[in-house]
Amino acid sequence: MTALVLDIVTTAAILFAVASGLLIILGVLKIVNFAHGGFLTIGGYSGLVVTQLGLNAWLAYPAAVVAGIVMGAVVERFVIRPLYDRPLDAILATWGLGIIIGQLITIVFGREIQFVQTPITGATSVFGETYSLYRLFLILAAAAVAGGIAALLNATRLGLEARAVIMNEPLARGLGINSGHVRFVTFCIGAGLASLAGALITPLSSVDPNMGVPWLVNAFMLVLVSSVSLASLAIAALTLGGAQVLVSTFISPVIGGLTIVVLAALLLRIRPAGFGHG
Amino acid sequence: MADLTTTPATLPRRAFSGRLVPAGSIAGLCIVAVVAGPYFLDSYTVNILVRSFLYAATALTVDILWGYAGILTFGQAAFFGIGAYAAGITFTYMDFSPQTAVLALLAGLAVSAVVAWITGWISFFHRASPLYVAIVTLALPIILVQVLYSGGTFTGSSSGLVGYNTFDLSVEAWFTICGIGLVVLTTAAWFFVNSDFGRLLIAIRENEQRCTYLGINAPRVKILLMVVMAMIASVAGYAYAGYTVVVAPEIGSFVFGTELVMWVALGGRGTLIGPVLGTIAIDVISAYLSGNLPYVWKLIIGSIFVLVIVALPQGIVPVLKTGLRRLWSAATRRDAAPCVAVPALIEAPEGRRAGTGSDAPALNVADLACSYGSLKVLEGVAFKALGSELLGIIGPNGAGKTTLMRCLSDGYERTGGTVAVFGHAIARTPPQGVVGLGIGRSFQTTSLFETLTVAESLRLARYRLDGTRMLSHAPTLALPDSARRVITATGLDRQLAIECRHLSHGMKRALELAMVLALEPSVLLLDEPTAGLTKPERTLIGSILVDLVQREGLCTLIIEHDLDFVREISTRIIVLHQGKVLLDGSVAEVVGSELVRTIYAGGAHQELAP
Amino acid sequence: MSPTVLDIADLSSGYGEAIVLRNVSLSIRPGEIFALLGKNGMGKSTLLKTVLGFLPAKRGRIKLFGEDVTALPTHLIARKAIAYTPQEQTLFQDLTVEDNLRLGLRDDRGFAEGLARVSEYFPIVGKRLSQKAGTLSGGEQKMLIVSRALLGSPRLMMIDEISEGLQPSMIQRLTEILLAERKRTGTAIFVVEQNVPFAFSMADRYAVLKIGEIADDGVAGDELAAARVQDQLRV
Amino acid sequence: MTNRARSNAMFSKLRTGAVIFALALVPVLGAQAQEVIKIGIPTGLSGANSVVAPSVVQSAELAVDEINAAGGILGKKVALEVADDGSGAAGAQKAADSLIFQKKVNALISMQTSAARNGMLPVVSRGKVPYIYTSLYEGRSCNKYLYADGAVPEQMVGPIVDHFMDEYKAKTFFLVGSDYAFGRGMLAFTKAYIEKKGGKVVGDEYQPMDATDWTAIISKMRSANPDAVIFSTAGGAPNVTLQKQYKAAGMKAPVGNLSVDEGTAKTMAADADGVFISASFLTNIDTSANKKFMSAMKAKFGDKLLTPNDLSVPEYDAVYLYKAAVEKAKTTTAEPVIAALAEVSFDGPRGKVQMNAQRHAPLTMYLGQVQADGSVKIVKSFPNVSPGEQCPKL
Repeated sequence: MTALVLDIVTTAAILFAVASGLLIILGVLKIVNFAHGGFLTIGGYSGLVVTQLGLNAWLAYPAAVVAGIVMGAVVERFVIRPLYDRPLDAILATWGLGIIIGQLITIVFGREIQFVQTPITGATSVFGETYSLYRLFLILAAAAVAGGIAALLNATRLGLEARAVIMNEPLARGLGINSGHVRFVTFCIGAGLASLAGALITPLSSVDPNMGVPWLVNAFMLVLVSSVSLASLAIAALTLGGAQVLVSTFISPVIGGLTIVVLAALLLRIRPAGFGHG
Repeated sequence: MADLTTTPATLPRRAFSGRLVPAGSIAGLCIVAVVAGPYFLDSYTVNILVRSFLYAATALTVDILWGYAGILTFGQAAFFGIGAYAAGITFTYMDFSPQTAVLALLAGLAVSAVVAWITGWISFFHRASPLYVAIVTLALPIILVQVLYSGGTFTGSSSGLVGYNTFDLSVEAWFTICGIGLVVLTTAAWFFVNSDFGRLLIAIRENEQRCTYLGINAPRVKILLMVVMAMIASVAGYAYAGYTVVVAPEIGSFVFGTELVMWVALGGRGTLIGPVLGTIAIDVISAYLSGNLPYVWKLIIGSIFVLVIVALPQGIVPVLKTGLRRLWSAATRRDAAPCVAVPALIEAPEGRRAGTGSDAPALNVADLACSYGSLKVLEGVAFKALGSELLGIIGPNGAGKTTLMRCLSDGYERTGGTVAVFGHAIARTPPQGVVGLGIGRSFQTTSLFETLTVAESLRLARYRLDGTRMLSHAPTLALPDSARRVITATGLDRQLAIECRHLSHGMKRALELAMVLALEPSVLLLDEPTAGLTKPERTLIGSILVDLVQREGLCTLIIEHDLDFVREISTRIIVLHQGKVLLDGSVAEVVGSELVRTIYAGGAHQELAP
Repeated sequence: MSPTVLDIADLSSGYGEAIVLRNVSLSIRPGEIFALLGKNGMGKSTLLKTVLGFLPAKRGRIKLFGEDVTALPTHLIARKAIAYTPQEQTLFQDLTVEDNLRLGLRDDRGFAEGLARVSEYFPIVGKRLSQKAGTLSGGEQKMLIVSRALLGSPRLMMIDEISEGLQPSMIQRLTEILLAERKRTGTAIFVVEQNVPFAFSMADRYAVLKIGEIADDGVAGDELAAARVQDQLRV
Repeated sequence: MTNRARSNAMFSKLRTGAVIFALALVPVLGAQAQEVIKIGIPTGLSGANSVVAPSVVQSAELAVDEINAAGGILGKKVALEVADDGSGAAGAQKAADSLIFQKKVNALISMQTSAARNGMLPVVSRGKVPYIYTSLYEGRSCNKYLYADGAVPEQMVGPIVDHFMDEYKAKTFFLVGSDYAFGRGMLAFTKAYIEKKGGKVVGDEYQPMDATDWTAIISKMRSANPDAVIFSTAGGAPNVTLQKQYKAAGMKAPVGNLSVDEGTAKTMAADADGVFISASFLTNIDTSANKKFMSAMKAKFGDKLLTPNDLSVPEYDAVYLYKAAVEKAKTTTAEPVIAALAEVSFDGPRGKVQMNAQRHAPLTMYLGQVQADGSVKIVKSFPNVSPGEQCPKL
């Protein structure tokens, strides 16, 4: 039972970390960033570079954030900016971008599956259950991501301007806020978060040039049902991620893989606002 | 009478019949090419092309859904997969025979039709966001693949099924069959999208909301289209399974679904030929190059794709086509687009108007309320309106005038109260149903179909009453007398072949009015029909309206800011203020009202000069 | 001589192909209160939106403090020491009163000083800082809007139909505050109104917009003008 | 950027693309120049098998170098054509199409996933080329053109299960596999074998080949609390992720892994510490043939050498077996070569290999245990284990 609860909480933490970057980009830019999978991959490979250079495994996380931000800046400038008025095309273009990122990584790192060192290894005992320490660490990491985003949004001028742009962009512009700049910074941060999430999940498995794609769809679904609210995202990750763990454990892991997608699609049909209020 | 005609900046669009012969001859040439192909091509290329043809057929269905009807779908891969697995499973467990071959085909068609219907039912509902269908169709292949995985040994899970017996055909025979199939399909698709029905699809893509207010059940049209396209994709998948003797989850996967969309985007969405050529070219080139430059090749495709989406959203083929056409007209010094015939306007049969002979008031509104969250836009609105009444609705900004129009024409809008049209309550009826009750509505901001011609727009308004043709154009266009009078009075009858976006603003307003009248409504809701018009144009529209109400006994509600205009044409005026009916009375009463004056001029606390 | 605050020359503008404003010219001098009057749908808000760059000018030119801003993006125009209060959706309903006020300044410096100043005009604003703006009453929301505009001590205020739906006493109070503020900072004020008495109670000059064109203009002081304009605006 | 500048930039990009196409076509057109014997290697350079595929290619390269240095086959040089099959059926079909019909290879010799092999077989039948499959696999894949020189369950399962029952007194087993032909086939045999020996299978679970999250299955294992567990996933990512997550979860039951090879074990090192594997090849085999092979590999690849393993060494053997068969048949024509393949043998690093048991080869099997540094210690050996009934009809 303890293990099941831990599985649910850690799975939700992972999903939350993975989806948060997508969420803030959708919130401010109103664009679904299908290159999110590519940014996750960049994060995974940042971890690989750190491993290959023989550096401290903890450095993978700042390295991933920096790599994501740099990549995000380039992408926003050349691909996203012309597509603000064409949200469906933006989905396609960012998907294409994901392919480009995957191929560039293949060219640089090869297409084989590689492994990244883990900063925390082993297991610990939680209420009498032996449980992976790294998965427990991910709960902390997700909480830190959530805290970081909340602090950024609520305690900084940029966060205030971003919230203003989310709520009413014309009015924000009328008050002298450069919404283009807000978008740019938000996209960079979103990309950095995605990349960080990629670095966080790789020690659980491995890196390969397409590692981000399987995460993309679940993250996308979670973000849609949370209607651009961080709290709703946490709820969505817990409930849908929890449902996934339950279905995987008690029915079949294969059907479990469907849980989030199916539940989210149905939820949106019944209640277009998802977990958000509206 | 003033004339709204302006000289159009561009020539009318080429007609269907004018393009029939070239289309036929191109199709013929293609058939010759696929029959002769195996004699000229090496066996590897022939081999690859069979697969490309099947992919191209599937891409074609994506193009019709996305390029024409505006439904961005990642789900056609799933239907391809369903068709393929129907064949794979049937042939593996029941062996191959002519009977099982037919059975597998029918099973694939049936399953994909049912799945498509369910998908459509989930995706297309009144007021669904266009992103939602993309989400559902994105989920579809993911679900299919997981279902295939969970099928264990029955579906072969990750390995798929292989080595079953199948059609005993040579590669060359497959080439010819698939090639001819593709040409026939493309030609049929060409007739389909250029038919009256094809125009309907484009109209739904461009302005679905307007379509529903023309009484067109857009969700149903889209579901039907999705079912048919799913069945076509399923046949392509079936042929794929028969040809390759392998079915694996990859062919029904999300990645294949996105590849189809990429091919369509690169070739040129909404061009049919673009996606077909694009798919074949990319698949064949990648078969040759992926061995030598595997990563670079995919990188090139990805980069071109992003570039095309950002810089050339219409795709590559249309760009080439424009270039070629320019060359052609430069060489021949002739314009490539000749002037063409338009449908003949004829009289529509009388007497189909709803509510004729009914004793109930044309419109009976009781205790109507509408709120968004805590914001009450309308509250306790009640009034009756009869035939031959021209009711002006006035009130300051934010009084709830347009919301009232919405609540009268869409059963989902109001949050309280009842609306009855000739005694029939509109309940929770979507706009297309309310049109059936006899309500016709025009919009505050011109709401037309940019790339449709005037004649096509009018035909669209007749879809509810007259139906449409699937593969051709009707030679005539039946319109009721009222619509014809608007058209002739404004000179629109001379511009039937002009695309709406080239019309002047005044002409657009006139066309909008003519379209609403073509619905043969009994109750007319007009939201600022003269906004942005010049004085002579206003006068013309006003006189037409008065004439209509008097001659045909229409019950007409009109929102206007220009009070002089309202005063001239109305028989009665309702004043809305802060969501409530402030005054309901004759023109004289309202105009003379002190209350109205203060609201309009603001200075409630001051004595005003007379 | 200091340059004209706002100088609009031969401006045409509209939505899509519909032209709403035709060849409008007007100018506002430093410290002047200028009233633009007209009924609904005559193009008043369109004019403000065009000045702010929300709508592209189809023809003509707009100068702010002597600088041509016709093609400038909105946020750069908005940063030129002007304060704009649109007619609709004027507040961030889900942000707190404090956040709404902060957004009236370009950065957080000077916020405390500005807050102290506007709290003198509207004590309630200072007391409700952590409340969501959307939960304020209609009148309180108007106070918040005006406070936000005053916070940055602008050189030009553009106010779109602030009097709509307000109690007469509140309108009175508002007039006094705007006049006091002009006295304090010398700001020019561009009021767009349907409420003629309110507009005339403080304006120096006026213009009337009818179907997108200036139908009348003049000095606001005289009684005859008020009556004439009132007549032009009535039913 | 102005519109014109943008479109110029675009065209220059398109032009670059066109140049790359043209350059890429040159080798394609120039392909059928010299008379050589071409061996096609469709293998999983991407996807699940990408962990081992490069070592397979290295084995083949050494064999071909040695053969060419010794004068080739029937006086002709041997050339390799490597293609990526994406570790799946559809990719394998494309790869086989290209190798057989475009590159016109004389034979296919390759280690692939079972999915890829099955996907390729119809193409092989149509293209009529000999196909030696060099992976250990679930067995019973039978086709006129197919031979296999890797181990099958009959050869692999016994050593591990017997060891667990004898040394760990294991009664209950939990089986985990990838849901495809190999995983299912291997574990079906294992289950039957365990039950025949009086043990009990307390759970068997499958996940799709590309799955990397094993959380739910590990928690099922935890509650079933078996004496021993046996894994049979697809090679590469699923294998490594399962092993890692099992270890990280603090599970203690001994692990037998039917799909991990020595090379992969090495990359996992500590995560695979203590895992038992069953193989027909381990680098520590103490024979002169193996020592010679190992030093030749080191000499040829130096630093770039990927650990030779049970999935790559059969490729080396198979190239030699093909050479012997062609020399015996005195032609590369498919029919006679296929007949000859059963009759020839090769004495290589795995000892003497002859595919004379219904298209499969009796093999010497080793039980190995992965050490903390990733090396594999040989625990026991089992000479000349028969593959049992595989393809009685052929």
